[in-house]
Amino acid sequence: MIAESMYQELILEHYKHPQGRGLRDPYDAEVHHVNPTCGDEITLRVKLGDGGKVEDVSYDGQGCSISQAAASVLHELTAGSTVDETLAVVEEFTRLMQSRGQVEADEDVLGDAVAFAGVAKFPARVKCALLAWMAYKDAVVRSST
Amino acid sequence: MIAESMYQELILEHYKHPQGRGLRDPYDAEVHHVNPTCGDEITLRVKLGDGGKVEDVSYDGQGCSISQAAASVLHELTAGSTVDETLAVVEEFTRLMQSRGQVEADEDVLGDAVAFAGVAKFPARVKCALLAWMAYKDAVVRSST
Amino acid sequence: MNTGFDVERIRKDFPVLSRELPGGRPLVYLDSGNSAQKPTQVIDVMREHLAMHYSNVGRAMHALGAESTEAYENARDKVAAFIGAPSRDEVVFTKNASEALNLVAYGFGNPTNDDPRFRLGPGDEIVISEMEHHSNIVPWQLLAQRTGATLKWFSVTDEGRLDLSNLEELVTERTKIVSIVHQSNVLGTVNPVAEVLARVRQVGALMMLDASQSVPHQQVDVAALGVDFLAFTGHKVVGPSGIGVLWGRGELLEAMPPFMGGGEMIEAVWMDHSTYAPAPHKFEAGTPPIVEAIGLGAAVDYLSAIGMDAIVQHERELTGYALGALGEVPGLRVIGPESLDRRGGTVSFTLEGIHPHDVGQILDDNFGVAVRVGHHCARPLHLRFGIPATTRASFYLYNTPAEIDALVRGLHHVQKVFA
Amino acid sequence: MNTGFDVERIRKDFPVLSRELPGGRPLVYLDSGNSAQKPTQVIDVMREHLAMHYSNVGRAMHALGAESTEAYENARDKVAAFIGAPSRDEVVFTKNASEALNLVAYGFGNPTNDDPRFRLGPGDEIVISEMEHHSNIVPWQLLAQRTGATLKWFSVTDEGRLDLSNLEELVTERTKIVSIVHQSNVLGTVNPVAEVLARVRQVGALMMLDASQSVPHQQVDVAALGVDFLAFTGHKVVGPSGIGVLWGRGELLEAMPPFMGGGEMIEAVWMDHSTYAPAPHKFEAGTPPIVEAIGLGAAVDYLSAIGMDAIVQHERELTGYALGALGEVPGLRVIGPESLDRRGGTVSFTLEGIHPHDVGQILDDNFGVAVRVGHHCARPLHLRFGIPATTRASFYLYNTPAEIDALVRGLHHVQKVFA
Ligand SMILES: Cc1ncc(COP(=O)(O)O)c(C=O)c1O
Ligand SMILES: Cc1ncc(COP(=O)(O)O)c(C=O)c1O
Repeated sequence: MIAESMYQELILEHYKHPQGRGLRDPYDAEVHHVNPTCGDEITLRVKLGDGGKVEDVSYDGQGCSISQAAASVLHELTAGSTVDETLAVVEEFTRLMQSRGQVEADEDVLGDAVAFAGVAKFPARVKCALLAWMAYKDAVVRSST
Repeated sequence: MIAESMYQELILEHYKHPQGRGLRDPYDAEVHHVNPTCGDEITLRVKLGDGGKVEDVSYDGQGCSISQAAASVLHELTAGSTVDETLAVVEEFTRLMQSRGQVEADEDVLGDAVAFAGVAKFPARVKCALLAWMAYKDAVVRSST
Repeated sequence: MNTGFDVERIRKDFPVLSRELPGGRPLVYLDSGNSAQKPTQVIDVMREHLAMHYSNVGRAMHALGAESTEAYENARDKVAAFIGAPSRDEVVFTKNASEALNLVAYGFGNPTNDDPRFRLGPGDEIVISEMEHHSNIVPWQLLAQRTGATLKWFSVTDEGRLDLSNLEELVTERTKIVSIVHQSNVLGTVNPVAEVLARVRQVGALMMLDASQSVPHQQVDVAALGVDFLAFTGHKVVGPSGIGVLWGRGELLEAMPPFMGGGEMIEAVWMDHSTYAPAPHKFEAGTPPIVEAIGLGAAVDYLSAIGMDAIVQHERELTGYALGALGEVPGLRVIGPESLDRRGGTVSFTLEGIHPHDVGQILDDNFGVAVRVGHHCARPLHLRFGIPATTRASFYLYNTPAEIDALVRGLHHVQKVFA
Repeated sequence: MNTGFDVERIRKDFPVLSRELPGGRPLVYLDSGNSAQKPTQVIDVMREHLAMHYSNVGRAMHALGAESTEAYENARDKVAAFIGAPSRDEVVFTKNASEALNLVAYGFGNPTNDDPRFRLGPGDEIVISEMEHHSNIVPWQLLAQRTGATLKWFSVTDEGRLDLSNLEELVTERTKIVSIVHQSNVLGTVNPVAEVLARVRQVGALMMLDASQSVPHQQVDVAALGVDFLAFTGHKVVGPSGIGVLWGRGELLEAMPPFMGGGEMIEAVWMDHSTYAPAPHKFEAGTPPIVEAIGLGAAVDYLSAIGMDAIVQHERELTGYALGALGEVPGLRVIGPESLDRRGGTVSFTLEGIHPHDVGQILDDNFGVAVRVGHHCARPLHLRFGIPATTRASFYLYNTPAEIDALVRGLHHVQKVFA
């Protein structure tokens, strides 16, 4: 179900109680992404394990609840998954965010991240939601090369 | 009375039978004016006499009926008048033309030239109507100095 | 007419067409080449947006801001689809075609940009043609004057065709950009884009098309055309005033310096420097013509629903009819192609011994026939034909053969008045 | 409120104000600093013109052309009167304030122009301020980059005032132009024009005023101000999008090179050179935003009929009320003057620990309160205050104290959500 409001309980929950926040060692790659239009920023580290598993995604940053909650949800979704699995989610999430509200969210793929569907209608907030996810994609690329 | 149509009988009459057309000697000043937007042109000569009288206004040119008729009417109005009298008419004519149809024409001052009142509503034609008159004003200035 | 195209139904969409002019004249509008009339479908969308959904776009995050932004960006999607743009981000909204042409002209010879394709200075050449609208002449003159580059041009044949006989001398290794009109606003001529483009590609130059008169009247597909830039204007495609379109290849838009600076075209601003948003926003400084873009979106929807093919067919029949009927007016000389071959529904002509200004005025005064008279912003083309001005009748989807009859009747009357 | 000013009657003129947002929320529009809503009086004039009187202006000589031209040029008269322009020919229609600012910036440093006032190169200086909107920053940055001139700026005090303490060092014999905002779109601050202008005149420079936020909210008289150029934008004065105004002294407009080239801005065109129409047409290349200018004319008529004095008084009362009410919200910090002294009805603030994007979104989602959040196209000003963004409430003639109460209630709720 597409959210009516942007502030789903789940988003606020993640914002107030971010999961996996804080930068941790060891890591394979660290990236720093900024959303220049609103000043939101994130530093994100990725540690990959055997069999294409994501071992840890740790992060720190500042910004609005959407960008912060998105990082927390990302952390949860990646934990214990393979890189390939997570990249599929990133792709679906990006598609949803860039749809300007014209696309149905695929809850099977997105899991909790479906809570961000309401954000897609607000072009200015889409970048907030994507900030951590784009940073993650970037970090994964750097880890694997 | 403000003309409904631009093509008053009087204008067509002057266009088909222009008064005083042709360049004549002697003259005190000759000017050549062009309306670059529509290509209308006029060459106009002025001969002044004693007591500030206008002795002759002669002209030649090409263009639409409005610009040609305006020269003919000008010729008639200036004949036998003083420079001061004619400049007063030029001024009133200019005011009328630039009024965009918002001003009542003063027939007492303008005489036959009142037939051009309908032109004032067509900014693109105003320049046609004014071509000869501006040339005349210019030529008078040059004659007196 | 028998095209499954119901002109009487279409005319009902355009309120002004049932208007009486002062003095009880009906309106016979044959001046769509100058600007097209607007259907209720466009007017209502604009009114509704202004009344109920308006706010600034992009920057506003509230409900109205979202509605306005969505409507504005949807208009971009519609326009992109209408002209076959490979990407919506290649569609830049400007205020008219002139701004689109100037935007590209200002992209060249900017000292802050070092992409070689846009470098321009003495020794470099710009090529246009003698049949251009002033809006595709003056921007390049100004550019040449600012940079010291040389402006060259194709001439026009007596039949009103682009003279390509010296294509190879004209377009050379020194050429940086060739910008020509797709369909002439005076002659009606449709130019052979592919032939010119082949040479442009050979010498590694860029090519721009002024499609102000083609986008309204034929299915234009930028990908199929293969040019680099294309400009058109909203008010000629039954859209509102105040909106135009520049389409440009994404990688070129990216390589170009910004034109105007301001809100919405930036990524981040410091006092001493800025970074810019990607295209199209990089070229949309300040609050854009929001409601106008939305109106343009409604306009292309309207045309698409009728079908560009049907419109082409209708105009073709009208033009054939007009060329025939005008050909019988004594002393009338058509300036431009006299057959239907590679020409659109714009017919310019002279009437022997009668100035076009007088023709136009009497047509209007006595018959409510609205044509355009003068040089139609193409003075050099008129100089080429040795005439100061022409009378131009231009047709669109809502015109009828009866209106062409009214024009012809009017011309006979004009000849009587000035007999 | 007791000013002979009936806000409830005024609200009825603006259809959107009685709209329900999705979810049954009423609309509380506190974002007029971003863009104002439109009264029926403006919408109807535009609709009527589009439906019944539209055609291109200037160039068309038929009945519709005359009607459109008259309406368009009447709009110029109205705007000229509204801002006290000594001559209607000093009023140039642009697409927005940003174009007006860029137009003037492009007037400098053009190698084809040798008027010393507009010559610009290394060693010459441009002065702006830290409180400018991006539209009054980026055009000057681009100009400085193109020409090698130096860009300097006034800083802003902690109270949100222009810091004039170094006026004499900043504005010197090297200064060619000083361009500052009349009323800040973030702080609400109204700047001391006369003080800056006195120094500008001393050094023989020119001065431009970005009046985008003052023309809608006070009686602006360009003659009384005494500056050289002034820009504002139609959509903030209850007018349509797609239209802006540059006012410039006649002799300066005459001395400047053209900006864009195209139809209507010319006198005569040959293939190799052109001559230009006098201002304002020289700066209006191509088909102008016709219906938009006409809508702007209706907008200034509307404001004049109500009276700018009454509007000022109304906004003053609202602003006083807002500053008081917001002052009681815990953790709220106003960025800008906290008293009514030399400030307009724009109040920006931060809420401790809560990002403005969240503030704005919840105000909208839960209460239909539309405010603007972000840097409001004034990023350097936010950098100056060390904050990434603010929440901004901006008032206009149609706002009420009850709407400010709704804002305050909303803020309390925001604090609860994020507690
Ligand atoms: C102070 C100021 N200057 C310039 C502008 C730019 O106006 P526009 O976006 O209409 O060009 C604005 C509004 O956006 C403004 O508030
Ligand atoms: C061929 C051509 N190019 C350019 C233009 C300029 O369009 P606009 O005046 O909308 O900028 C026009 C129409 O005026 C035109 O017919």
